[in-house]
Amino acid sequence: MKWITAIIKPFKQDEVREALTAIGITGMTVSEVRGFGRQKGHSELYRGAEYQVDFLPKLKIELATTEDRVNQVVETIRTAAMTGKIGDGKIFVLPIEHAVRIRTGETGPNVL
Amino acid sequence: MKWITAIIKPFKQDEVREALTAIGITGMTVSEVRGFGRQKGHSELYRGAEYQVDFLPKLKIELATTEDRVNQVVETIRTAAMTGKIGDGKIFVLPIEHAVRIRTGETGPNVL
Amino acid sequence: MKWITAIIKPFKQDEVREALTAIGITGMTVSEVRGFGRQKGHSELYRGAEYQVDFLPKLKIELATTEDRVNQVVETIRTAAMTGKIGDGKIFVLPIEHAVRIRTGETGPNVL
Amino acid sequence: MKISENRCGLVLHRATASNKMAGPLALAALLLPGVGWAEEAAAVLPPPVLNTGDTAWMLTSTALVLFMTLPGLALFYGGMVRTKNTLSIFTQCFSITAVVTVLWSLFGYSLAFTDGGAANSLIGGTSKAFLAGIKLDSLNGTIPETVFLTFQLTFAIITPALIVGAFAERMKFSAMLLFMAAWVTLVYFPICHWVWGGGWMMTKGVLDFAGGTVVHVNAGIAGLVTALVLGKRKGFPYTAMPPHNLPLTLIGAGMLWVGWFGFNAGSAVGANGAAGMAMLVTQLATATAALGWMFIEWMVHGKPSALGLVTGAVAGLVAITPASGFVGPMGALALGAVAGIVCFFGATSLKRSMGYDDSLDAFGVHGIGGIVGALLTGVFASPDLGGVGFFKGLDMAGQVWVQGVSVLSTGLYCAVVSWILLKVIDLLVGLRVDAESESTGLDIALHGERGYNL
Amino acid sequence: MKISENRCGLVLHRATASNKMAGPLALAALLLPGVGWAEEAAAVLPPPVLNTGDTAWMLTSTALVLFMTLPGLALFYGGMVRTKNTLSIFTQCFSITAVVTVLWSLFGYSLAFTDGGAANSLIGGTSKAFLAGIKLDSLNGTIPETVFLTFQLTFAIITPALIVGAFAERMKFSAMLLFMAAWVTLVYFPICHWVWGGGWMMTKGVLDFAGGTVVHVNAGIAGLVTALVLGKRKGFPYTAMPPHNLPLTLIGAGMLWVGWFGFNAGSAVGANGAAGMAMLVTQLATATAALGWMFIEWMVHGKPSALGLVTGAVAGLVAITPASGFVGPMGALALGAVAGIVCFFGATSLKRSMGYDDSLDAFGVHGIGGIVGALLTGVFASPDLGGVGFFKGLDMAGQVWVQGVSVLSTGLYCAVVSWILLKVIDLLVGLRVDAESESTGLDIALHGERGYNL
Amino acid sequence: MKISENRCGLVLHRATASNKMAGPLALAALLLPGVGWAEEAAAVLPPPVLNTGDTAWMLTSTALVLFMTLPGLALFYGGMVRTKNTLSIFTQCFSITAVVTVLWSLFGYSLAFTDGGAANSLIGGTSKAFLAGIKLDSLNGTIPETVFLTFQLTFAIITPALIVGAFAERMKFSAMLLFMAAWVTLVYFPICHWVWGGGWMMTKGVLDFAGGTVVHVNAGIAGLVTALVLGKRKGFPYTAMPPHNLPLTLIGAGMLWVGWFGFNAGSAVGANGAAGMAMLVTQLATATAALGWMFIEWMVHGKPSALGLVTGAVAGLVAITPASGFVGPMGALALGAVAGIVCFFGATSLKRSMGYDDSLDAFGVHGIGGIVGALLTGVFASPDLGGVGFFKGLDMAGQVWVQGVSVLSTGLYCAVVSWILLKVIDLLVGLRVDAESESTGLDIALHGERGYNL
Ligand SMILES: Nc1ncnc2c1ncn2[C@@H]1O[C@H](COP(=O)(O)OP(=O)(O)O)[C@@H](O)[C@H]1O
Ligand SMILES: Nc1ncnc2c1ncn2[C@@H]1O[C@H](COP(=O)(O)OP(=O)(O)O)[C@@H](O)[C@H]1O
Ligand SMILES: Nc1ncnc2c1ncn2[C@@H]1O[C@H](COP(=O)(O)OP(=O)(O)O)[C@@H](O)[C@H]1O
Repeated sequence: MKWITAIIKPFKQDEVREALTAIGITGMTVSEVRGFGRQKGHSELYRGAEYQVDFLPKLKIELATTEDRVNQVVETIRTAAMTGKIGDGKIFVLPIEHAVRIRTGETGPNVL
Repeated sequence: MKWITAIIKPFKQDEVREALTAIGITGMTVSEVRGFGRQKGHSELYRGAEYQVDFLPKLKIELATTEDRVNQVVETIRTAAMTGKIGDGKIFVLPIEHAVRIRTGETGPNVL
Repeated sequence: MKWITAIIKPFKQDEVREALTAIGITGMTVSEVRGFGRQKGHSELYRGAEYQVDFLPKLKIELATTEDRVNQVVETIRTAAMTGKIGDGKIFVLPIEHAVRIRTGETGPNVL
Repeated sequence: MKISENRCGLVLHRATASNKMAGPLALAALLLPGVGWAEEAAAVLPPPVLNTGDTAWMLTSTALVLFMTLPGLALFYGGMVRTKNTLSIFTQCFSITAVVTVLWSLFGYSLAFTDGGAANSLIGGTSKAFLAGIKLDSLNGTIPETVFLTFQLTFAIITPALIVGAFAERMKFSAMLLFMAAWVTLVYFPICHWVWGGGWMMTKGVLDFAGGTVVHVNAGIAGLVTALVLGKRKGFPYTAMPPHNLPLTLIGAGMLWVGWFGFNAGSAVGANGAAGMAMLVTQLATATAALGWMFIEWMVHGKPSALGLVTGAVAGLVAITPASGFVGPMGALALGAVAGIVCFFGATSLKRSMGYDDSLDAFGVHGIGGIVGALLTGVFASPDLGGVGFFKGLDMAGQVWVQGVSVLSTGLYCAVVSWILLKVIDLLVGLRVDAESESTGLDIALHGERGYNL
Repeated sequence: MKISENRCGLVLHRATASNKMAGPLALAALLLPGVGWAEEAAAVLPPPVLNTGDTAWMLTSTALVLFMTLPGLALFYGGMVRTKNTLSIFTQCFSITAVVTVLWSLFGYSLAFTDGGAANSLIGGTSKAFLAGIKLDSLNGTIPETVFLTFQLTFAIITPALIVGAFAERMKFSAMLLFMAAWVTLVYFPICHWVWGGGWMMTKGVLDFAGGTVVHVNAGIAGLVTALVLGKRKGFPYTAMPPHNLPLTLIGAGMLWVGWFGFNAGSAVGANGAAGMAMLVTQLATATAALGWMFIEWMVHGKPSALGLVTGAVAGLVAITPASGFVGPMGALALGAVAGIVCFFGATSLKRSMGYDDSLDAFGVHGIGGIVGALLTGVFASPDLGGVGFFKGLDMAGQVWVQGVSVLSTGLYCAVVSWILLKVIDLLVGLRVDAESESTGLDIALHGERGYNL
Repeated sequence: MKISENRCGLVLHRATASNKMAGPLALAALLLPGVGWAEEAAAVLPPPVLNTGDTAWMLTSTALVLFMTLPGLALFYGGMVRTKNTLSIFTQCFSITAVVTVLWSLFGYSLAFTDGGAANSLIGGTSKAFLAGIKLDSLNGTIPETVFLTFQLTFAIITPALIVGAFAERMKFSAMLLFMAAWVTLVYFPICHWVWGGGWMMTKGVLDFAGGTVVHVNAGIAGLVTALVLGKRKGFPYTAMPPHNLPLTLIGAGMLWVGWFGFNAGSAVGANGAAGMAMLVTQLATATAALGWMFIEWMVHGKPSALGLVTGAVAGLVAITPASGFVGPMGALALGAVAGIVCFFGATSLKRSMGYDDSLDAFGVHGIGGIVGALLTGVFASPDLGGVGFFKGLDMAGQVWVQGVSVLSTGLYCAVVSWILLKVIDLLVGLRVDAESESTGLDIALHGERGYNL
């Protein structure tokens, strides 16, 4: 099983969720994060002084999926999250060694 | 060393933390996340219109532990976080390759 | 490629970011988390009653980097985040199996 | 008849003082049977003097009505938008306040409240431009003219600020400033003159005690036109855009409710029986409107929402506004209930079926509520229903007809001029922010700030 | 004696006007030595006329007291609950306002403030039900009756709203609505009549200038009963339930403080020396109560908290309420300090040792503070301590005794009727939400909304 | 000249009543040509009686000015600091209110507003310490003395509270309490006496209607000294410290704006033409100052910010404060615009170039704005510019000179005494929290609470 972590632009949340639902993904966990990367931040004003904000609001989607679906999921997220402009984000895949559903104690792919 | 990520119901935070403390776990990191899964969201009202909210508030607990304690920790979280109702969440275990304590520079199991 | 997760004291954010930029790291993702560890919490007041707060605000920095830079990055974070007082936090390194840049579809080290 | 004597006496003072019928109450002079008496009495009445009690109440009312906009309305609207646009609402409300204040002192007050000579039925004159001739001891009736004009200014401020709700989350700040400056000049000042400054509606016998037509129908229609011309927000109506901070909205609602006592009871231009009754009926209509919306939402959607409850309350406040000098307590209870229920459908079914994006229901609540209130004023002013009676020579049908005419003329004039202004400004500077700014949010895109760094 | 003359003169006007002793100040007529003079003078005094200054202040006071509830109290309480229940507090406060307003106009005002004939010592009559006969020129003393009745309405609104603090985070909205409607009818209206409307407590000589007993003891006891009948919140007292948004609570505290000037100084029913002194002593007692709580918390817990400071302030406001027409400045300083310290223990040690879950300390602050204030009024009214003196024929011991009787009777009557009402409503619709709704939070479970989408 | 007669008449009443020139308006008696008339007339005028309208307005003004601090200023400042320090601001504002209230009743009012005998040009006496002799029927002019002294108290409260902005986020709470208690006693009470209580500045002819020098220059300079003595916050100016909750700041700004009507128009000590004009010019200057800051920020930084707009508004409110009884509408427009632009540079370039850490620009806005206002009062009071004229015997140059002297003396005296007090308190308890508390935040470190648990 694999752990997919995607950093995307926040306003893409609904599109990505719908695209994932469309390919049968039924679970994911998201959180608000702040990202630093190639995309420039912006300057903000405070009492007539400007200061630079380097961190931009991003959304992190984490989802566990089976080995055979990894490519499809990554591709789906990529397509749905892409605007073509800098700052679209990245997707990382990490290995999962073990998974448990709290409610039932099931393990392995059944957890998903 | 393993990285345990548990997604649980927010109001279970104290119970889980106490159960973990009881088995000698002294460190963990938690964050507020929003979860999408089998558990239905709810509808909300806005000026007499209803809309569906799919993401539910969840709590993510992340904790590093040694190989030999993984099962005990997973089982402890599971027991403490379980209500038996849908949406109780999942636990995932990922491999850790390296760990450092910032204060001392110690590495390996000593970090915990 | 490796996934570095560092839990640090929030007010160290700028120092760590600058230290990382100085060694050529151009991307990272941070989020607000709450930490439980050796560092004592504090007591808070509510209408003349005291209660214990165990979780302390921490910052989580996540960044993907190539194998050859892991040690340098870990060391840089450690140096910049260290105050020498309890609660400075930890750094964990996890394996990444696959990485994609959403904007271009590039994979591997080019993603960074 | 004691009451009408009192009120006409009051009006007479004001007319004598300012050599002009000005302000909401003035109408009463034309309307009530006692007016003949008032005219005779004028010969023997001493010249008007400052009454400290009336002045105290009008100073207070001025503060209360400004409080409705700053921070009341800014909170009410600012809590309802998404996080990324909350400061834009506040900035709009504060800057409208500043701009209208300046224009009012330069020419607005004069255009609205002086004699326009030949054109008087349409617009006032320029004799008080730059507030010329207004001194410490200038009176309007029993209060200093400075107080009267500042009180009226607060109405000129809140009216454009109400429009903000219709175009929230997508309009350029520069275009907004230009539009508002032009709109108060070409729409608000004239209509204010028509109804309260001696213009044609006043002569015709329209009953609009505190601004149901001048303020609410006017702002509501302008809002509708702006929403139509600007188009929908990106994602509307498919993406949910729930309020980012309802407690702010609820604070704002409380402030509007309380401030409205200054709006309605202040429109009596004195601390008298009319002010007391206006306060009482305002409270009653607001209560039944809130309950009306609450119960109907409970029936339709299964739950009574906090936002629904206070939206109903605002609908009631809007609807009782024109009526607050003319109806009795039981009429107010009925009027409020009707307003709460009608606005519920106005802000929901009507909007959905027509498909425009009136972001925060400026038209749904102020437009619809204002129309309901204006028409029902013609009903519940009836002495048989506890009211003070109709304009001289009118019966209920006639009064309702006049009310309808006032709504239609206001709506039509406002719609046409607003539409032209928007089109011209679109050519000049563009009305709408670009897609990226809209998605980033106006706070960072236009004002370089974020609402929260929690 | 100049002071009593003034005040009795004032009262006399009001009594003549309404043909009834109504309102807080009326009591003064019975209480002060100068009353004999007042009665003689009545023969020669002209009939009461509207005083614009008194009217201006009472219009303002009405706005201020409504402001205490909307949004003041809603904020004070709404910030203290957990995020998931904040809208439920606002909804309760707004809906209570609406429901009580309607009931007041239908029969509440009449039951509280008209002559009940044979039953008058217990309850008023129905002669003004549906606000019958109240016209633009009806007076109550020197102010329009509409203003007097709207002012009194704001007291009838805030009293049940205060109870909300005791049962926060667990009561059904429907049960809450039913309870409040029944409670104001069967508890508030009668007790209001007892003390201010000519009932038995008024005759007995109870000193309650602005509602220490009628409002605060009453609400505090009803809160305690509700907390006991409903039971504790899930997790209480083991789970910490810290306030979700203290800035909201602190805004609310500021609004309560300022609005209370309308509450206490408005209870003078005019812009006079009594109003001025009431405002001054209110400010003084609030200051020492805030400092009293702050310093004792600092000593006991090592830190002075923001919430403690403002809770002390509210305790002071509560305690000075009954006393604000009767004590002098130095008495107020002392009274406030005592209230701040006693309420500190009331909201902490007492609650903990008894084990009830008075969520936001409605009883701890309003009940205890009200009792302290009622009793100390009997002390600091003493002319030797700078006060205006006791009820005719009473000495300090006698006055304190009468004050104690009023507290006990109010507490007992309120407790019994509240308990019966709760039991009946529990049978009808159930009082408490189910466990899942409680854990989800009332905002989503009952109102279908979330407070924040930041 | 009708106007001056009115105002002198009014002043005369007050002088006769309190046997002392007290309060802002008193100055007018010395200043206007009609004063000779007033003195003659004194012989025939009846003794002053309570005017209910004046009293109503002053009761209201008192509530409005307290509202400026609680919760207005607490919000304005509290929203601008970082999350971890927001409660410390509220706690400071509330505790300052409580402490100053107690000191005012013990000796402050007496020192400021009674006759100091031989020392009268420097300080008042102790005849009204403990508010001795102040009864229900004590008058100050046409209002109860209780109202006058509570109104003046609200000025004594807000002045130290304004200083909070300069040392936010790093001062010990205990040191803050000691400093404020000492500062109002040794700085505010004397300076208040100099200008309004019969002291040397009053005699010299300083024009300070509502406290430009007494309140704003005074607080601004004290803030500057505190910022210098305490040193910079850790990280300043390299770390960005953006406001944690701008909506709170914007609510606060709205409340300040509205409350300021009580501040300025209330300083007329009655519901009269002077109050009306003060309200009008306050509104006008605030509007142009807001626009001034907005447009210059737009030019310099490319965007108009919400915080900029309201900071400009506050700058305008500050600057019109001394002038509000002396200038005309067009003068107010000009004065406001200048203030908005000058303060823009004061809070930005000046601060940056000097390098002190005036956290929330207490000096930048109140100090600079107060100086601008004080000096320009000497200009726009000119009858040629629509004002009421200069102090008897002075021309524009002379008046500006006197204004400058008042600014300098206030600034110098305040700076020296503030500096000494800070040094002494530093020795006693230490001024600044330790580095860890500063980095944790004052809320948890000093008050044991967190602002939000969302
Ligand atoms: N090395 C990295 N590790 C973790 N997150 C990263 C890394 N580089 C970038 N990110 C995340 O991805 C986001 C987008 O990256 P950025 O370089 O701005 O644009 P792009 O993805 O188009 O190359 C960043 O805001 C940050 O949250
Ligand atoms: N594949 C997944 N990857 C990551 N998180 C998941 C995944 N599936 C579910 N979750 C998380 O677990 C939570 C509970 O899952 P859900 O399917 O609703 O109930 P249950 O755990 O009882 O099966 C979700 O709200 C989500 O946060
Ligand atoms: N086993 C663990 N797994 C995950 N996070 C941990 C673990 N132990 C500690 N942490 C995180 O590291 C932070 C610092 O740890 P702590 O034990 O307090 O101090 P130190 O790092 O100096 O030993 C904690 O607040 C928590 O967020």
